[in-house]
Amino acid sequence: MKNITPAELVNLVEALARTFEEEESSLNELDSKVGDGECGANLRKAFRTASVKLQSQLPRDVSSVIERLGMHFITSAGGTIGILFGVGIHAAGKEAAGISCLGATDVVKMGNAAIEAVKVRGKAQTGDKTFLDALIPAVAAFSASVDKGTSIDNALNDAVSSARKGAEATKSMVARRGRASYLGGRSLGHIDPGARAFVLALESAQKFLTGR
Amino acid sequence: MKNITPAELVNLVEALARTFEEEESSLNELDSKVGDGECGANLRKAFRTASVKLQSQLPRDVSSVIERLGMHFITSAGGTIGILFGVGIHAAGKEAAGISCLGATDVVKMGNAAIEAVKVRGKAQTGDKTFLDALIPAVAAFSASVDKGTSIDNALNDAVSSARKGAEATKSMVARRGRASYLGGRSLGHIDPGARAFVLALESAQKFLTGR
Amino acid sequence: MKKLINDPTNVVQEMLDGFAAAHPQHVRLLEGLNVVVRKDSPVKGKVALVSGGGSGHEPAHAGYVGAGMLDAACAGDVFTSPNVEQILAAIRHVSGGAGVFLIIKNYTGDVLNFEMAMELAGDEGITVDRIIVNDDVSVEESARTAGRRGIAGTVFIHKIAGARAEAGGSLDEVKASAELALKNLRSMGMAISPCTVPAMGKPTFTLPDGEMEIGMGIHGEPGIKRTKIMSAGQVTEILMGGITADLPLRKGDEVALMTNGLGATPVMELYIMHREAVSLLQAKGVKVCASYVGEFMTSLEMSGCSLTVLRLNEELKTLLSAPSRTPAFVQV
Amino acid sequence: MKKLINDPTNVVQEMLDGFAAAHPQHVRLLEGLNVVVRKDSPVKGKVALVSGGGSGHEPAHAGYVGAGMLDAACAGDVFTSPNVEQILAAIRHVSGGAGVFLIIKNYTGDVLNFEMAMELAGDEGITVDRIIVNDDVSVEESARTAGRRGIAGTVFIHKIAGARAEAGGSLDEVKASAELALKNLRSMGMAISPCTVPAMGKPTFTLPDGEMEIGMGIHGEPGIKRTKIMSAGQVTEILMGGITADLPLRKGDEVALMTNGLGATPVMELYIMHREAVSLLQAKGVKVCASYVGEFMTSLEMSGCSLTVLRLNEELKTLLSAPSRTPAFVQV
Ligand SMILES: Nc1ncnc2c1ncn2[C@@H]1O[C@H](COP(=O)(O)OP(=O)(O)O)[C@@H](O)[C@H]1O
Ligand SMILES: Nc1ncnc2c1ncn2[C@@H]1O[C@H](COP(=O)(O)OP(=O)(O)O)[C@@H](O)[C@H]1O
Ligand SMILES: [Mg+2]
Ligand SMILES: [Mg+2]
Ligand SMILES: [Mg+2]
Ligand SMILES: [Mg+2]
Repeated sequence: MKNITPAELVNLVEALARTFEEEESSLNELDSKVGDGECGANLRKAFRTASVKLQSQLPRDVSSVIERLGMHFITSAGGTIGILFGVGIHAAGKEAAGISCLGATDVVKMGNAAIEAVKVRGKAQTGDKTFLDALIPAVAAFSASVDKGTSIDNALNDAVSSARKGAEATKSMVARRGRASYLGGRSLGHIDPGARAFVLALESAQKFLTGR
Repeated sequence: MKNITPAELVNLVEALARTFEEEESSLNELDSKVGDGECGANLRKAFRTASVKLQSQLPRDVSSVIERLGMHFITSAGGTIGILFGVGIHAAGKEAAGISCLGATDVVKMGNAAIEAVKVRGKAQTGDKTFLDALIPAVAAFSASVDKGTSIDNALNDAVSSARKGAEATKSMVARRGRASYLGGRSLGHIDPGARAFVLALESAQKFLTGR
Repeated sequence: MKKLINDPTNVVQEMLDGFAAAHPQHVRLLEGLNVVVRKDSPVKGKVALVSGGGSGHEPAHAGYVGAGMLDAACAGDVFTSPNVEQILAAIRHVSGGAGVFLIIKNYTGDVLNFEMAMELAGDEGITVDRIIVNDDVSVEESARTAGRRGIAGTVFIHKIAGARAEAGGSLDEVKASAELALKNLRSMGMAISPCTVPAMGKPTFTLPDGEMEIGMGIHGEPGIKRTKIMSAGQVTEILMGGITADLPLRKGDEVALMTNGLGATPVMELYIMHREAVSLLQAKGVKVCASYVGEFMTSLEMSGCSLTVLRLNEELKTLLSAPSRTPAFVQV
Repeated sequence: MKKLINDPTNVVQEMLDGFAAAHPQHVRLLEGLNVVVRKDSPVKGKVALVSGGGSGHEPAHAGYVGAGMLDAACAGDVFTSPNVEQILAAIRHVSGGAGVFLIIKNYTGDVLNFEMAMELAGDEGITVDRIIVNDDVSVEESARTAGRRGIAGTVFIHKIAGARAEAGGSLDEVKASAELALKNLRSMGMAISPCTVPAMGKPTFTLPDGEMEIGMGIHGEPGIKRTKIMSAGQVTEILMGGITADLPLRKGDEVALMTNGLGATPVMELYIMHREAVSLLQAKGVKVCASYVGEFMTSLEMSGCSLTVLRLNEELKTLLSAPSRTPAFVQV
């Protein structure tokens, strides 16, 4: 996989914006089972406005694209998923600061920084039925692949399939954080919309990156 | 047909109360097509409370039973059908004042007095799609039968069948009075609930009178 | 039927009990009569205002009993005019010696019962006068109908007449102000879903998905026509079109505007409708001096709304803005 | 989906336009931000109160902006917390030098966004404190959940904190009064029909005929359990049972009682529920000193209601009865 440029990253955000336009109603639907039915709407709007904002003024380097993307989500997305995605993205961007050419181990560090930041803000853990349950296995799988010395493409593949499995596994979790936690046992049997959203984002990113 | 006593008249009111208990929902249903769906409820309550009131203190003569029944409807029924039935009954009772043994021609006079009083209060005419369209033909038929010299039983029979026809005919009338008039042409095709109620009352009275 | 009630035949009584328990600073009940009166009634020397009608229109009319508006509200059964006994008792109770003024919505049942009570009260020596409110433009004004209905605009009549009475106006003056308001008052409503009379247990009509009724009354009765569902902007154009066809408004006119929910319309939607109505009026150069958005005259759990325009002059402006303290209409 | 709206993605903006047009004597809008502020803000030397949350709960929170209650309300998208930008702009705008107090309903999104804005405002040198309202007893209080939700009782916090601020209380005093109220505040709700987020176009859940949900939040999310539909009396027993299990009330206690409609419940039914609630409390020897019946914190067109009890002491009584002039809460 070749190195990503700031301009490509901005295009990736546009690709993500399109993904969430397409998937808005499927995510709203998932959110209506365990929450209030607007998780998809929230993400659609956040990615669309982010893409518009980034396109209006191209940052110099990759880390500042990511940081700005995170900042946009933090300050203007509202809701839960918006600000927490923002917290994660922003932390990842900070981790990437000063690195002109992102390597596989940088990506692992960024992923872990994102996980840490989201945990601190949201006070959720593995198994609480949140997007962390897709994000954490994805980063772990990526990291393990990289440790085994596979290509970044393969590592990304592993990350995507682990994220999918992680999201699927939220079905059998009882929510302990966020709005779904009010449901107690009634949250069982439904995929967490945030986890599903993370899978969609990752799949979309993979498609974009490998399709370049 | 034998002469009616005040006590029998009170029993007749009880019979009417039962009729309107049974028919409440069918009348509400008719009223919901052209009005507000409570014509049956109104009459059920009015006849039930009337029966209770009359049973508590038996008046001396037939005319005062009728007058009191009318007064009860006027003062305590509320709604449209309640007070207008009351106006008619009350006028009929007044017409009967001083007559100890009601003959067929007295009944005709009472019917006409009722029609007049209702017309004055409610400002409706024949063909306006109200209970007058069952009451007027019923009184006319009764009167014609009596004029021909038939028995009071036969005259009552004629009255009932004319009332039925009259009520049926309201189906093809456009309402010009009461709540149904707001509907304009949309009131077509439905029987007027008040006319139907008058038929039910008359049928119930006939059954009671002939069944004594 | 899904309702938060106990016995369907007892809803009015229980509602009034809850109402009296909630608002003891404003009102009390006349025992056994379903009549709500001002706590301090009779108010000596003041013209007393009596209104009422079938129940199901809450907060009308009991919500408008209090200082600056009504002295009594008579609650009939659901959608059934109160009876003569109730109205007569209310008149007797609130009469403070300066006459009693009845505010009657123009429905056959209400008119018959209120006027009968008025005659009987007159026989007892109480001076009674009345206004018959008919603000609903959706019904054709013609000899072929019972005439226009009284709907949400009635609340403005309560307010105007109430302010005049509170200010010491005579019975004639109260009536004159009420009539002036009525001359300048128009309303029109629509519904997107029907309501269910508790005793009946099912809706008075059904509205298929994607359809709405225009020119609804407030009794669950069908409207004057049925159309495909439209946007808030289009609906407002129809309602405001009906109103202004009958009450031509000119550049520079000042009005009060009420956007009234029929019972199940979210507050959010009422404000969206209100926005449309204000901008239509502004586009005509009409100034909206006072806005009232909320549930003022409902139709059980009907979903939909009505718009009411009251054209103002100095007198009406003063009376409308006068203070009032009632359960559903507090103005400082 | 049947709604009186125009574009589903524009409902909040249009609603606020209508709101600002309706209530210019109380509020104005911060341009482009979906923030409603007190007309005379910033009020110099007064602690400023900021609240808000997702939209769909109207009249909350904009309806409580005005003298004696909030200085600003931030409106998020429907059921979505307002963003940090909005909240920060509101804080900056209303800050009158005596500190800013945030009233946050306990939802993950609201807490995250309000607290982030609070941190940023702190960095700018504005003293900000906050209370997190969690009055809903239907959610178990445990480490296994996000904690109890804030629902209709939040309006009492606006009122109590607002009155203290209006009376010149310091930031700490305002917070102390708000916390005292919160300690004595409990709510519980139920629904008989769901609501539809405009952007989603269909209900978040369905309730078969004859069933109801107990322990609803105010976001169309399912409740804690589903049961057969019950009478108003039985429903009240469940709700009041949940409340008093958590806030034991003793003979002689004094309370304020709010019976809050969720959006589509007829006023009639709210008063019937209120009657039941008052008599349950009276049976315990508890005195209901103040009643609030109506729509205070809704959930779009959800049908159902919540009960809120605020146990009073002298301080809370005085603050609750203090005057307020806001679009949805006028008290003299
Ligand atoms: N404390 C938390 N930590 C991490 N993620 C969370 C937390 N709470 C909720 N989430 C995620 O947020 C998603 C819901 O987002 P959103 O619909 O914006 O929330 P809401 O409508 O409840 O404010 C959930 O599916 C979950 O993945
Ligand atoms: N002006 C009138 N004269 C005679 N009968 C009338 C008049 N208006 C209405 N009615 C009768 O009243 C019936 C409806 O009664 P009711 O349901 O009590 O009226 P509402 O609910 O409209 O007050 C109609 O079916 C009609 O027969
Ligand atoms: Mg959500
Ligand atoms: Mg009727
Ligand atoms: Mg009626
Ligand atoms: Mg949400």
